[in-house]
Amino acid sequence: GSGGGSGPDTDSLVISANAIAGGKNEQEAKWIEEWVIPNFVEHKKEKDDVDVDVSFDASGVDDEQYKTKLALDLQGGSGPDIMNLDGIWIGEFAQAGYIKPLTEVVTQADFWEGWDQIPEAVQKLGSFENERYGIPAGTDGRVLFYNKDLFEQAGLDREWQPESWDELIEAAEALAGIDGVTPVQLNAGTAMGEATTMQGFLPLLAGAGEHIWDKGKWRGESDAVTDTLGLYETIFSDGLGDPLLQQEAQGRDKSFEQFAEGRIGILLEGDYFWRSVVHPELGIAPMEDRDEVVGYAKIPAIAPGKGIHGQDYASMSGGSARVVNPETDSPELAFELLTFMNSDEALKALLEGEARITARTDTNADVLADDPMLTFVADEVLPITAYRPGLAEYTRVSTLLQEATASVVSGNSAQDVAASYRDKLEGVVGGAGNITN
Amino acid sequence: MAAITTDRLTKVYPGGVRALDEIDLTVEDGEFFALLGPSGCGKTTLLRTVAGLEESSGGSLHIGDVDVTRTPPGSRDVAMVFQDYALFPHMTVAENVAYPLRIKKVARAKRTEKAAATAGELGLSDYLERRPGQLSGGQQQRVALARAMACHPSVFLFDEPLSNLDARMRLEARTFLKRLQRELGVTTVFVTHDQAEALALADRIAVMESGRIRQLGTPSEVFRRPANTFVASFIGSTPMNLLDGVVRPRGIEVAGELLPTPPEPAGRLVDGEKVVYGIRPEYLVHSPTAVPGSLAGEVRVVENLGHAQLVTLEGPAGFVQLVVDEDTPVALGDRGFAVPRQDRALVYRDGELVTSGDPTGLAAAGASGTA
Amino acid sequence: MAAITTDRLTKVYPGGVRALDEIDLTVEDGEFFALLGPSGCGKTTLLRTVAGLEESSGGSLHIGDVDVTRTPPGSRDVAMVFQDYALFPHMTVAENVAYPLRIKKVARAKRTEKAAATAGELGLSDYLERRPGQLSGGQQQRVALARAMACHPSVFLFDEPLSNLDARMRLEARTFLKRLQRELGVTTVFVTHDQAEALALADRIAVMESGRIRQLGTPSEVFRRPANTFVASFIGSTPMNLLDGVVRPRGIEVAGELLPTPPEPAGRLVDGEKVVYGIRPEYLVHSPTAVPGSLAGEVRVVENLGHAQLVTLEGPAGFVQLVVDEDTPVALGDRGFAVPRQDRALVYRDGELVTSGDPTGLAAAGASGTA
Amino acid sequence: MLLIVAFLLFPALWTVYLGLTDYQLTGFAAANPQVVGLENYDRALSDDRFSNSLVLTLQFVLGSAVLGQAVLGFAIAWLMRNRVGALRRTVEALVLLAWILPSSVITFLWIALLDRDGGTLNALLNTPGTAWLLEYPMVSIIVFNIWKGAAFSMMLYAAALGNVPPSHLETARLAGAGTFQQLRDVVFPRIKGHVLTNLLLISLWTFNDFTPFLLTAGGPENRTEIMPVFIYRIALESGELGFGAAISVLMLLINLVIALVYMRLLRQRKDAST
Amino acid sequence: MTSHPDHAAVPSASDAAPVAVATTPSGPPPPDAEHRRREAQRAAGRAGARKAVAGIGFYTFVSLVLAFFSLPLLWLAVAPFDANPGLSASLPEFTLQNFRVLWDNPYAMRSLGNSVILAGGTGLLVVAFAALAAYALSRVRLPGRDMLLYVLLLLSSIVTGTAAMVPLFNLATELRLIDSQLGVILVLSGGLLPSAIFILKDFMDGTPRSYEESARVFGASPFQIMRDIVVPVVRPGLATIGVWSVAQVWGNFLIPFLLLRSPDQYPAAVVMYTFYTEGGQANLALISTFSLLYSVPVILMFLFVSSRYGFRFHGGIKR
Ligand SMILES: Nc1ncnc2c1ncn2[C@@H]1O[C@H](COP(=O)(O)OP(=O)(O)OP(=O)(O)O)[C@@H](O)[C@H]1O
Ligand SMILES: Nc1ncnc2c1ncn2[C@@H]1O[C@H](COP(=O)(O)OP(=O)(O)OP(=O)(O)O)[C@@H](O)[C@H]1O
Ligand SMILES: [Mg+2]
Ligand SMILES: [Mg+2]
Repeated sequence: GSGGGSGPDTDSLVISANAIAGGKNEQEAKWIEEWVIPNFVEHKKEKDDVDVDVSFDASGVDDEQYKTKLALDLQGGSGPDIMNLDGIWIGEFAQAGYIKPLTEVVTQADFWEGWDQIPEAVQKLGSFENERYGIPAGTDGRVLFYNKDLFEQAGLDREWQPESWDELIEAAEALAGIDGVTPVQLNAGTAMGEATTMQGFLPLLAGAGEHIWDKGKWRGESDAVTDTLGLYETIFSDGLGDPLLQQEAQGRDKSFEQFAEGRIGILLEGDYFWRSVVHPELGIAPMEDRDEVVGYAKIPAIAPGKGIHGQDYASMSGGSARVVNPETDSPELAFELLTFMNSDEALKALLEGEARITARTDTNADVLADDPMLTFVADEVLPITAYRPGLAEYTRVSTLLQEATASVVSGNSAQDVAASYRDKLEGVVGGAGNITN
Repeated sequence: MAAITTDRLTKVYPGGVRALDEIDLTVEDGEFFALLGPSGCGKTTLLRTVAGLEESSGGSLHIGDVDVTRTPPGSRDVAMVFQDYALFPHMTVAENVAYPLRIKKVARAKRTEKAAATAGELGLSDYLERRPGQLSGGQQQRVALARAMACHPSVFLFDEPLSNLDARMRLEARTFLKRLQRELGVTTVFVTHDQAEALALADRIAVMESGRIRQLGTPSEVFRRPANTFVASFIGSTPMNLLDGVVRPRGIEVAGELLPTPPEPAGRLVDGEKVVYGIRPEYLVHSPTAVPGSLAGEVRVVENLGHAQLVTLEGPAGFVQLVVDEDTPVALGDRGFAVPRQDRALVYRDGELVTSGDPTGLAAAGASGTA
Repeated sequence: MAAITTDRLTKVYPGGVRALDEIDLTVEDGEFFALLGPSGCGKTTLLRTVAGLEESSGGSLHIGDVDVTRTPPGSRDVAMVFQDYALFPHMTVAENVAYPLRIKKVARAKRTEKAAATAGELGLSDYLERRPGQLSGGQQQRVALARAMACHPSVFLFDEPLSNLDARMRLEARTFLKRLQRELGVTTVFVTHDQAEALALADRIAVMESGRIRQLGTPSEVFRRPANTFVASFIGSTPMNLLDGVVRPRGIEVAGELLPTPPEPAGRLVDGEKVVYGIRPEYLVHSPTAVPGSLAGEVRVVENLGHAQLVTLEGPAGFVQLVVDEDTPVALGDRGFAVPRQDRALVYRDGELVTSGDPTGLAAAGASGTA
Repeated sequence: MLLIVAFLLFPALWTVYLGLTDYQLTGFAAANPQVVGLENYDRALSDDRFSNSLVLTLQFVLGSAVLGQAVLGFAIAWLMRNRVGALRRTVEALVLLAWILPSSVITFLWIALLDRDGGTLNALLNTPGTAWLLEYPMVSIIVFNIWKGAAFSMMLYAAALGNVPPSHLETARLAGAGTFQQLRDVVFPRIKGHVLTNLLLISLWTFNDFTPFLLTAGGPENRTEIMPVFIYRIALESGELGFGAAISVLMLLINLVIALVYMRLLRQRKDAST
Repeated sequence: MTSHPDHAAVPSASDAAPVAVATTPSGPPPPDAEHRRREAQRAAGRAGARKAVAGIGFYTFVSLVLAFFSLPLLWLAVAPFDANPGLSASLPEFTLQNFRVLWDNPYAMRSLGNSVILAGGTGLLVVAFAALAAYALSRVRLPGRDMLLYVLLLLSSIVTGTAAMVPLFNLATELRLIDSQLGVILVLSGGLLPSAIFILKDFMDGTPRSYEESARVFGASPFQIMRDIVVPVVRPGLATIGVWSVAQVWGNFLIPFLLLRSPDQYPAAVVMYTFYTEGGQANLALISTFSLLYSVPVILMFLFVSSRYGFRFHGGIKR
């Protein structure tokens, strides 16, 4: 790794990701250990006849904790050679000088043929201020999941695609008639953490027509912000959502459990929910009849055509990027490994035939074919999706948004909450000059 | 004031230890009564059962005419002074003395006054504002007494009240205590393992051994005529010499020497039977030259008793101790002869005193004699 | 074996307490030496300074011919028995006794054997595998002794070795200790505040008061001729009567009664001067009828001493105590008269004994006499 | 000693220094931190969240440590003082178990216990649907912390009660004193030193206890955002290490005040007993 | 018993009757004897009732305490054997599958071993250093020694907090203690020592000096005194501290996570976090099972220590 290889003859590299065998993101961990490393070593041997020594620092913790550890490593001038960073960390790490644009680290950066396979929108995941810092590893999209059985029970169609927030509310009101069922689960509050922002406020805000960060400024008390909070108000004050669930530390887990038990009608989540939560075998809240019961629909704009860029629908995407540590001893080799990990072949090996949205269009075309849901996301959602700003302040803004939704859920009016959100925002982003309405 | 009567009072501790074994005892009204015995014999247990701090496992207990067997300690009208005095270190002397009154909800002014008066009687007036830690052992003991006296109980119970004092203070406190009890006239039971203390202070003594009373009587009864070898070896500032002997027609043969039979058991011994011949060191007269009917030996230890000497002779009868006048020269290694005072020698058979058959002699053990 | 000599030995504690004030003292080789005095007089400090546990603030200390003033305790070849015995609670008796040998790196087999032998001498063979907590007080004391003996030191130091035992055991242990020291012949210094213990055991006694030695002599010297009123009131199982008097041509007037002047100070008293007339209770003879030259009073307390009685008279001279034979009837409230044995009365002027000017009388205080 | 200097003194002082900077883990401020003097302190003292968390922490410490652990621990120690055998061993073992189990495990136990839907407590009390952690968040973490920490107080007081001479209690009983009077007049004055040691340690520990975060994540609506949770969020979730360090120092100062109060009481006792 | 006016006066010395004459209690009892008897009986009755109430109260309280302390543990006993556990302690669908899965996990079992190393190492270090320091502090009269302890205690509260992670991390980096279990042990020890010293000092203060002094007179060196006398005598205290610090380390996540690199070295506290999904959801089946495994060693240690060495405080500041 950086700070000294194991010898003059063999270069050594360290990969780090928040993944571990037998635990969190097990698949990725196994892939790195069992596929990437041996294949890359062999590949180098064959190609250049050099021995490389690649190792993997596994971990399986909260993202914040993983981030903290990486940051501590990097500020001390050490750290792994290749690391997985969440897309939104790119900015703050870049600002701190922990990572550098790929072109500054590696001469060959722009000449990787894989770039062509990654859509512009997805490339933003690994970029900051129009510079590429890393290669996106994968992405996702947010949709509305719903329970077809419950819809039928409520007298609604099993196939559903709302076109506006009003239609969403209508469906919810119909669901409200069923005993013991929460019509909508819209994440809110601080206990949900980033899920509130990412699987709640931000996609809705995009549907109301705005980005939280635009042209160098943060959104304050804009109409779209107020409207979005207004939707929360409608849902939670009319008994369409469960306010208490939003406050529980394990609220999100419980919402999954409840959805799987057929006690929630509509749920705004990412495709992760489909793959890892209600998956009949691998899920943590498995639904044996997932394919029959769980429906999905794009998140509607407040009204048709009122979403960002005049869209009818909106979504948000996240995902991580793999980055080269600028302090690495062998940047070219590291970049070679990085591109190796992002090759079509490698990604397919990672998925082992399982469906999952990758950053590469060529790969997606093959692997998603069998999964209608993920195809749906790749084809219909990704083109309209948006990304969070990768800035150091974002975390704190996100916290403010969480607090704002919590405040609405507990009964304050959207108007008042929006105003007080703006006030607090000033303190967080360094004054009114950085805020726009 | 009240007498204390126990009837087959028994205490068995949870572990199964039978600390009191059917104790029958009457402590007369106004009497100064000592409980004496070796460590672990049940003295403290008896005292605590009287106080109500331990519940009896059987039998009954009266104080005055009232059956208090099941009465809680606070309602028995007794006061107890503990071995460590149990003075509350955070309270001043005045507060300590007034404490029982405070618990009895006596008004502040009244109790301050009463406490000051009681403390004054015991010469503590100058120390009222001090804390126990700032007092000498003797003063502490008086504070504990004052506290016990403060609410005029009908019975005082003392558990080894003097054993924490140093030798000199113990003597002073002893005299003081005796005088005080005489003046107050309150029924008092006190526990000690120091026979000298018991002899000096008590009107009557009960000598206990493993939960039973082995002898009960006045100090001189107990001292002069211990009812059994246990009491004999326990009482006396120097323990009684207890020598194995065999009854012969003209005396008792001890280690080959024929000692004259004491008058009392004279007619009650059977020729040839094995007995124990008991004689106190104080009643052996020293002789530097051989005398018939004496115990011979070599001087092994000489201990100075102040105005006298305690001499240990080693001879055929084993170790024999005798008290010799301070002016009599005795040197280590000398040969010496100890001549018993015949009227003070006692004979024990199977551990029990052989008496003239006079019932008072036997009655001393078990029944409550007159004081 | 070795003598102990101190030369102006001084110990000032950090707080400024002068616990030893220029002590000059010689303990002869093989002597059994007692340090006696009231609580806080510096006895323990002196012992600990000899052991090396306290560093002296001034003066010097020799054991044998070696100046050990600055030698660490482990190298002084002394053994100390603490008041609480300081037996290691986690070691068995055998391990405790063997501990000094272990420190001296004696091989395991050898030290086990030696420890067993020493313990055997003290009758502890049956308890070798027990822990101290499972022993009675007397047994514990013997273990502490055995441990001290195990490495054959040249000096034994005992700090109140008997004070944790009950009254009966104390007597037995006393005799045992005396015999043991006699047999071993090791120089022994022991601390006590019990004068009876000191008199009974010691070859010589040093009586201390606030860091100074007030008298030094054999037990009978100290008992019969206390050099000052402090020692006089401290020594004796019943304290000496000290009565204020005025010198008259034909005797000493005490509370209006003329008592004959003792022979010794006779020529050294000035007519009309104030003195203190000292007489032990043992040397006062009781008379139920008035006798000239006697102290009169009413019987206030009678304490049974076993074979005698201690009677307290209250009269014009205040309280006077006397020892009366057990057969003499004395009742409370009687009038009694105490006749001094003239040859045993002492006279103190300004707290110091008035002597015949015979140097031996004075020499008892301060210089080291013969054992 | 070197260990203490290296791993205690040195990091502590460094933290104090960090508190004077605007250091952050990421972003521009990570690249070149500026010394901003007392600005962090200024910010903290005028921050509602700080004062909120201070008030909560004081409630938490007072409720769970001073009142809860100390009182429950004492009560158990007092009632068990004369007992021997299986009952006492069982009680002590259970109480101690709560103390030694890792906090990440016991939080799961409590989440399961207090769960809204299938929680054992709701089943027992027949109060289905009560979300204890939401409706009574502070009470919940206080009870939780009592459960978790009572063992220390229990052990300490058990030892302390062993030092109360029975004769003192009995003197009071003979005078007719009831249990309350015995505690007030005899036991408490006697074990004051232990009480203060106990309070000092458990207050300090509780003040620094992060475990409630695992139970409530500071919520709902920051209603359980006690100081360590606040610091965790500032330092770890927001990466504002300078600010976090400053708050740590403030926390230390508050601890100091508490310690001084205790020591004052201690001194009073010392004066009183000589 | 209320006061009795008729014997309030102390008889003067002059009218004290000779005690030898005993007054036999014959004839009718004095007028207030009847009153006293009733009073005593009533008191006895009241006491009986109060005792019954106290007995009921005692057992109620003990039952409540037992329930309070055992209820939460229920889940730990049930969930690991449940095929599909939720947060409710319901009757399980019995399975041992969860244990199988953990057994096959590459880190789970090993992490328990690592925890033992870290906790054991820290425990030993803390016990050893705390014993030495507490002994020194207890025996040496240092001006301001108590103050020093308090200051250390307070500083330890900073160092165990989150905000000190940068200094600790950089310190470990400088000392090349990253990815070393020793580093974790040292850092953790630093934070635990003050409390440990504080508690142990009480034990030391409670040990009679005469033990050491008698060993000194025999010529024992300070080391020998420590080894032969002090350590065995304060063993319950050492055991307490040992268990306490082991429990502290056992549950500590942040420090080992930050300072260790290779998952092979992770202790159980860190590995426990791996049983969450990429979305942060707990895999309750594995977590409950692992919780049980994770708890067993500390419970065993506690049982061992408490049966072997006793588990008691001497406690309290003695002045
Ligand atoms: N609380 C208790 N539980 C069980 N056994 C006890 C208890 N208290 C005393 N004993 C036992 O009862 C017996 C009598 O004890 P007690 O304290 O009355 O003796 P003592 O005569 O006062 O002795 P000492 O002179 O040592 O004070 C002893 O064998 C003792 O071990
Ligand atoms: N470590 C110490 N620091 C300060 N003063 C001390 C210390 N030890 C003893 N003293 C004081 O020195 C004086 C002599 O004490 P020492 O213990 O020698 O008396 P003692 O004759 O052995 O008394 P006791 O019979 O009570 O044991 C006392 O006034 C005591 O308060
Ligand atoms: Mg007793
Ligand atoms: Mg002493």
